[in-house]
Amino acid sequence: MQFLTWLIKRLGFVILTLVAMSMLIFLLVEVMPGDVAQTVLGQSATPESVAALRESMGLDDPLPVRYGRWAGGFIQGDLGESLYMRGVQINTIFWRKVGHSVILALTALLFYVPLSIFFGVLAGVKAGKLTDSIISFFGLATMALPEFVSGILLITLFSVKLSILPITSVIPIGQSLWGNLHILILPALSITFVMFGYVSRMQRSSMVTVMNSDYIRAATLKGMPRGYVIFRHALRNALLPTITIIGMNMGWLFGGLIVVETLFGFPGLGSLTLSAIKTRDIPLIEACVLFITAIFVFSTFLTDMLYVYLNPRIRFKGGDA
Amino acid sequence: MTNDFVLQIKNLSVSYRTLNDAVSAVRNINLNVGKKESLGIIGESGCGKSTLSYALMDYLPSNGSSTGEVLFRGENLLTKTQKEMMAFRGNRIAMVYQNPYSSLNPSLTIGYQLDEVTMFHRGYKAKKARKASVEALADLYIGDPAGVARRYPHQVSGGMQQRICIAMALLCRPDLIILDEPTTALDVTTEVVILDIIGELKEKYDMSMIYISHDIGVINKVSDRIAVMYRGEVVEVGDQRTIFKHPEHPYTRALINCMPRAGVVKEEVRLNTIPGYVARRSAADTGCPFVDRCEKRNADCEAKYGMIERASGHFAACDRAYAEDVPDRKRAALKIPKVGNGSAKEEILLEISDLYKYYGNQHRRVRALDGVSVSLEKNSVLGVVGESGCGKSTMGHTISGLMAPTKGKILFDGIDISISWKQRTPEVLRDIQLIFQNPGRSLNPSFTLEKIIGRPMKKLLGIQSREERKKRIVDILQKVDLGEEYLYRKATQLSGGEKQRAAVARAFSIAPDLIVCDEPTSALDVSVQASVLNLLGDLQNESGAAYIFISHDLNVINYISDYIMVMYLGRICEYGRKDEVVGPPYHPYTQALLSAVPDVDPSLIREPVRLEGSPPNPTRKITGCPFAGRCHRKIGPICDTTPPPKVQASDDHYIMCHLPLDQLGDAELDKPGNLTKTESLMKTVKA
Amino acid sequence: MKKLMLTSLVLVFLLSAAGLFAGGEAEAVEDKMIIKVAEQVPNLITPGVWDGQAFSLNPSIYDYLIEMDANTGELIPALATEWTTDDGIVWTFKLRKGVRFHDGTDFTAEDVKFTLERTQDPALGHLKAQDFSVVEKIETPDPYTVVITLKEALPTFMYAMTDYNMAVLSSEYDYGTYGESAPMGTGAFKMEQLIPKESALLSKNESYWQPGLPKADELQIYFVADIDASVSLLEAGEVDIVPQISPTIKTRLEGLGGFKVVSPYQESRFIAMAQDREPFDDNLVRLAFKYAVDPEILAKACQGTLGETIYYNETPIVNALAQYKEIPNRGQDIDKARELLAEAGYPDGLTVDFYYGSDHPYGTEIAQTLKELTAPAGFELDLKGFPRDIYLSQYWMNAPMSLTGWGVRVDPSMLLSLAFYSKGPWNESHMNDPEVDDLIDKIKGEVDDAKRQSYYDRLQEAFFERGTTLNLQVPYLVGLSENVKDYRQPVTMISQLKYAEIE
Amino acid sequence: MKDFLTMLKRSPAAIIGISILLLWILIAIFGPSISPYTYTAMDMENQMTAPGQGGHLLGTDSLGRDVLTRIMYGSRTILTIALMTSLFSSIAGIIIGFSAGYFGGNIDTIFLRVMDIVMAIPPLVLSMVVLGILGDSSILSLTIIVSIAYTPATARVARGALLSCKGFEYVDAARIRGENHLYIMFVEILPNTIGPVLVEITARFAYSIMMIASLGFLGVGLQPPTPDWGMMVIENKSIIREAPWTVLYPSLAIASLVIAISLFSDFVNKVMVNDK
Repeated sequence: MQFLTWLIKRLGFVILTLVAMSMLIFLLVEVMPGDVAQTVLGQSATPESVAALRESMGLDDPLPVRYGRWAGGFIQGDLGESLYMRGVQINTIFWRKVGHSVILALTALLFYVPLSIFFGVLAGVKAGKLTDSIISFFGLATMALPEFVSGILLITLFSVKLSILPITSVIPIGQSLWGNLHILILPALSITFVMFGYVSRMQRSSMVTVMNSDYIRAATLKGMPRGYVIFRHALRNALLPTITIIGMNMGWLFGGLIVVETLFGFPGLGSLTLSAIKTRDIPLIEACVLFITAIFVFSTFLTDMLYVYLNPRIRFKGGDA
Repeated sequence: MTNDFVLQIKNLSVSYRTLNDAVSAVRNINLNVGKKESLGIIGESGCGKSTLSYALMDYLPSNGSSTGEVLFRGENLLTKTQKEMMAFRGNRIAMVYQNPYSSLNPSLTIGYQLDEVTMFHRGYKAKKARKASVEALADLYIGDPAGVARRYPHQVSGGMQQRICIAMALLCRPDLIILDEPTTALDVTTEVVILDIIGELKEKYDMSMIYISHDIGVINKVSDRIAVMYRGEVVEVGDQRTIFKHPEHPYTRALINCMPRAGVVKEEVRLNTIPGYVARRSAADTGCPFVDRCEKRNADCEAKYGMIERASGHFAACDRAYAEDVPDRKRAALKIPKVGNGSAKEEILLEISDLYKYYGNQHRRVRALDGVSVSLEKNSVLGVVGESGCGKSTMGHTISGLMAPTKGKILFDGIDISISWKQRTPEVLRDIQLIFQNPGRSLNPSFTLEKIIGRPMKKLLGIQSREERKKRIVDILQKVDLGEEYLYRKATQLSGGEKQRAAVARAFSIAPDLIVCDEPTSALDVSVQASVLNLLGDLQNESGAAYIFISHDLNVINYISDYIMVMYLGRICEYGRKDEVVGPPYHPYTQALLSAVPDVDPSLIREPVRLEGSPPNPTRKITGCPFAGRCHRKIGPICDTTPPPKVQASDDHYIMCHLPLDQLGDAELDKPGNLTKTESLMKTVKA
Repeated sequence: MKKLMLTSLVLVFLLSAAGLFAGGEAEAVEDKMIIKVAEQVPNLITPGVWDGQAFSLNPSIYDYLIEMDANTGELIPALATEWTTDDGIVWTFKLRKGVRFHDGTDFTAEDVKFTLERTQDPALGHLKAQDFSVVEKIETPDPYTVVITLKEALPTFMYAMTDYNMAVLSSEYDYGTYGESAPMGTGAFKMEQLIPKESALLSKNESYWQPGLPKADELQIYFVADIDASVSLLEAGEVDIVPQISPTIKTRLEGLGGFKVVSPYQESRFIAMAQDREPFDDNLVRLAFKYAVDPEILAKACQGTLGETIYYNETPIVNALAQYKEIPNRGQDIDKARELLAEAGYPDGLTVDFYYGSDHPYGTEIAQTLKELTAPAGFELDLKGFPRDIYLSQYWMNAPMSLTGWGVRVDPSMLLSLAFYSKGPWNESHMNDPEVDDLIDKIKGEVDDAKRQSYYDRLQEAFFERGTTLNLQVPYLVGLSENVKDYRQPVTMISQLKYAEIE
Repeated sequence: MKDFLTMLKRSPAAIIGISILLLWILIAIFGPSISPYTYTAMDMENQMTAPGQGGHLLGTDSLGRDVLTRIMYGSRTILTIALMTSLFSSIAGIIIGFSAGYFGGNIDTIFLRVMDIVMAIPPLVLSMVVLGILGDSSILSLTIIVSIAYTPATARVARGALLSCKGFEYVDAARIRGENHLYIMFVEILPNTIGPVLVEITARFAYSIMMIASLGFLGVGLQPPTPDWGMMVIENKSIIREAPWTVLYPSLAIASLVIAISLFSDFVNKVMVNDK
């Protein structure tokens, strides 16, 4: 019951955040200098035609009205019409790219989560030893490389020198991403590079904290084998902060996707966002940014739930004897 | 005899490599533990007692190394591999730690953590292991053991957690159990129960035991023999009474004498102090570890230093405890007149009436203070004693202005100060000072003592000249035995005792009328505690300030106070002059507290009153007596439903109890209604 | 933990394997002639509204009234079979019969009328609005005849029909039905599938009016924002045609073998100096700037050679056109430039804001090189680079100095009246020269070729003396795989992929 | 300070980090003045020359500009912007985070919610959108926007640092001495949060460099001819096969600087936070 109340409260907050965020994004984009109608009509626009377009786009309405119209459309699943590709409903292009990006992000997660947890735990268990130093430095180095630098390195190695993976992540016409999963590898690896350092360092430090804790000492002095102590006693507690980090960084991951997708020409949300920004396609920018933030909000929410599920201290809060 | 030893420690030394040098944590220790014997190890913090216990388990951090032998039934544990040690740890040698909460894995159920022990060491299958675990919990008088096994550690109370840890240690019926300060984190009334259980189970399972503590009183209750450790060395070993009555080593004697204990009060005895503090010891440092602080040292004492059997079974590294060539330092008692006794009443300085303080919101309201009325005379010390959560600190904080009370009035010199610091006048802020429990936290680590002590002077006394302030600071520093050279030291560069002296200096630097001392010595070692208590006594006597002295330690309260107030769950149980409170008639709770306090002198050990369970949830609204739920003298439903009346025992001594005065004496203990040990344990099983 | 590690390794392996199989799958397709193109246009195809129509997509879907022969530069009939005028005012176009739109409807004069009238729709912002504002009325005496009456004589009016913005639309055209998601015309290819910002699949129009065309069965167009990505697709054999490559890539492709690079035409980069504001209101300053420029360096910065791949002159007329008059370059002369500046009252030099589209090909190179080149003479260019669309919508036409890309107008008079006539709508340099205005008027109305050419000659001299523009001609380069045959793209910039085939 | 040096001696990683960082600072200060070229100077005789030839130590790019000189000038830009953003965001973060954490209650709740919302937009996306729409990326606008984008994160760190000190009794001692809030926050508490705050500043420094490089890469960062490392990478990406040095060296510069700062930050963390 208590959990349900918590869940409802939390969900309410998620919705509230999304509403506030949509306002923020709307304001951010709408308040920017430059006239949308002018941008659409471009160089040849006469004042009359600009005014006509403003009128037909409803740009002269007061801000709240415009926000209401925009947000109302969103709720009904109508993302609006692209400014740049006139007449194109954003819905018709948006979800395909989102799907691609989600697949890419999940692939990257599949790469870096096990890798960084494994090496983070290893470094944490071997804290202070050579293994630890090597893993830690490697983590630091990969974390320090911006995605585009590691991406270029990967391209040079796998595509130029070895020629085993494509430079560009283009989906051949008439095929879907599922038939071309190999184009995911390099982009996912470049994300893995950055995230690996971040997550493995987190995992290491939480593992070190846990391994130095009283209950690990107690478990060892109960005569439990080391491997057992690490897996049964330490890992679960040491994973908790890492899970939070991974969840909290989902938004960040999608931010990183912009760079990676641009570098590899991957047809996803990230490259869509950049092209929307470059073409000042305001409805599309709004849709992209709102979606990226929504991913963040929901992944935070899911992380919280997972955290609660894994952490009996929170799960049974208030259930004291 | 030798073959009977469960454990023989031979020349055991442990050292740690640090960045700069090697630190010798334990050195050259020789100890034996016989079958069914209980060895107590006493020492101040940093003396190496915990390191010793881990060295016995061959469990040292990676920068530690040990030499010597640890023979467990003839097998040298130090030559075993970690894998081989698994068969000993938790199986034949088990350990219980100071902090039960952090020693239990928060994300595994209690049952799981118990079961795995027998599953590994005995090869039990899950069902059988659980059965054994439930039995072990029942052994510890834990009610609904099967239910407890399904819970997580955070769902049970601290006392319960420690019982679970003990049950875990006993699962495989070890030959030796090592208890490392197992009750230090617990309240005294809980401690009593745990100590009882430990004693009982040791007999039941024929175990040998090593009990480590900084508290001689506790050690006395559970040990046959006592080893005194100082800076990594065992300086004296002997049976309990010999160590107390006839210590040979000056350190042992000094340590015993610096503990406040029953019958030791400021009017009569000045506590012994040991100058200086326990310094870290480098591996290169040899000779007598105590020589720097020893009052009894002479020119050739170091040459004769060495562990020698001074009497049968009594070993000591030095025999100069009572050496007469260096006379005992004079420890003249303060000339403090006993208050009350017929002498003229002082003016009232502080008057608290019907004080309430609630925390939290409507859903979860904690009643920290639940109607407290008390007054304090000028130039007197009111000791406030009670277990954790009784509201004593909250009271101190409302008086000092950290928070405003929810309801009620505090009159200070006729001014209403039932408001928080935000609204108080600078004069009131100046006249009431607060000394905190932990000086490491109450002195800003970034500042020098000049700034720490000088700031209140500037702010509250309005002394703008830095030179002027400096002069005064040096004066006050000298009063607290800190030299001028401390002026520019930062708080982080001081030892615990020095920090608390600096905090005392800060409080006194602006000549307040009232000082609230909130557990000022409980974070300190006994030898340092003594000097701070002496200092507080001296300064109070000298300045004429009044104290509200808050502590959980009845011995300390008894030593320093003029009046004592006993609190339970936000209410007063008993109030009166010190000698009246510690003697009959008592409130049943006072009686329980008094009986539970471990005493330094083994001959004074009393049969404790055993209370049921732990203090109830403070969020519950209490209609009757707050203590009714645990009271060994409970009369009946009246205790639960009606607030107890104020029974006036003398002019300034009253007890809040439904029982008539004549039934609140000592003798009543043995009357029917008081439980026997086992009965009381059985009654504590409330889950 | 090892398990996790293993799982992830297996995953990597599986993904790679999946990729290999996917690679094989593509080859299994039956024997169709497929031309694959990768270009940077995101997808935009609305005719008349954006430059991107010049890329492969629009010319393949739509037809024009008149086409240009890519080899000879002659006008050839397309949807119009003939066009006549007597005085340059009334124009009669005869239309091709039997042509059908992709939806099966017949192509008629109504469609032409619709297409032309659409240029004047204010809500659309048609790029040709100015050019066609000269149209007085459009009549359709029969379904295959269009009679256009102009407000004034315009002997070269037929050239306007070759512009890429003038793709002939069905009169039923509107955004909702035939807009960007389902474009439809009479062109050689039909749209099969369009994924905006990703790719387009076009198939052969079996009932195309031109017998034997198109040669390919299928046209695949990838919209790849990054030119390097496109080139890598070309190198990997994934595509056959990549337009708008840089000279460096040209060198690389030629070195690699298996590829060829063609340059169907040149584009202009106009460096405009606003005549109505300081400092370029003074012709001395304009001359000083002209003397400060070393065209050879400029050409090198664009990775070409002056006179071979890059051309430079001081008039807006490109050297490929017959109307061009050869005037030798004045050559760099820093001292002279300083002198002129001093004479104009700037002995210590001066600072000018220079606006340009930073993501436009050659934009950054030219801007940075100009800054370097003219600094010794005392010019300090404050570079203001913006993404191209921002530059065009916010700064262009309102800058003291700017750099803009211009496509080639087959008829220079169109360009002149647009960009150098004092009342011209795109007069970016705010040129206001009575003689030039007069010459432009004369050129537009003159029917006699020789006379017209003499006006052109005089006009170019005037530009050399006091013009407001520098014209750098840069090559438009297309990278092709070796087996592409007959890639055609005349100076109208319209690619004619219907002729192309894969060997 | 002495402890600091002692600790430093024992930490080879930190020595490497600090040396590289110092080297870059020296390069930023003196590099441009010892270089025979300016960052826009074009050597048309030497377009895309390999490192070491034609008097160009690290070669030239397609416009014949000296790569080394551009990297040296670039270090100036990137260090300045990164330093300013890390300082500005830290200062703003401290002010906001301290106020929220100190006053607690509703102020804190509102603060947390607002920060949650702002943080939900990844800093890169936020900066990109604003810079992209503004279309004008000067050093100033870049600094302001990146600072704003990072402020929620630093505010959270500052708030956490304050909360870890707020419970200390020296704060109570100051209160019942009648000190005002500003004194308590900035005189009593601030010096004790210097550890985590410094760690945050240094970490932010590294992040800023990556962010600025990434923005440059995406084409919404600084505009040419400003020698920005990220922009150098993207500018020359198309000639990576002909002139790999034009991409490689700026990439290495970014990587080495970020790694150096990260090593330094780790060290600060070790000295100032973990040891306490």
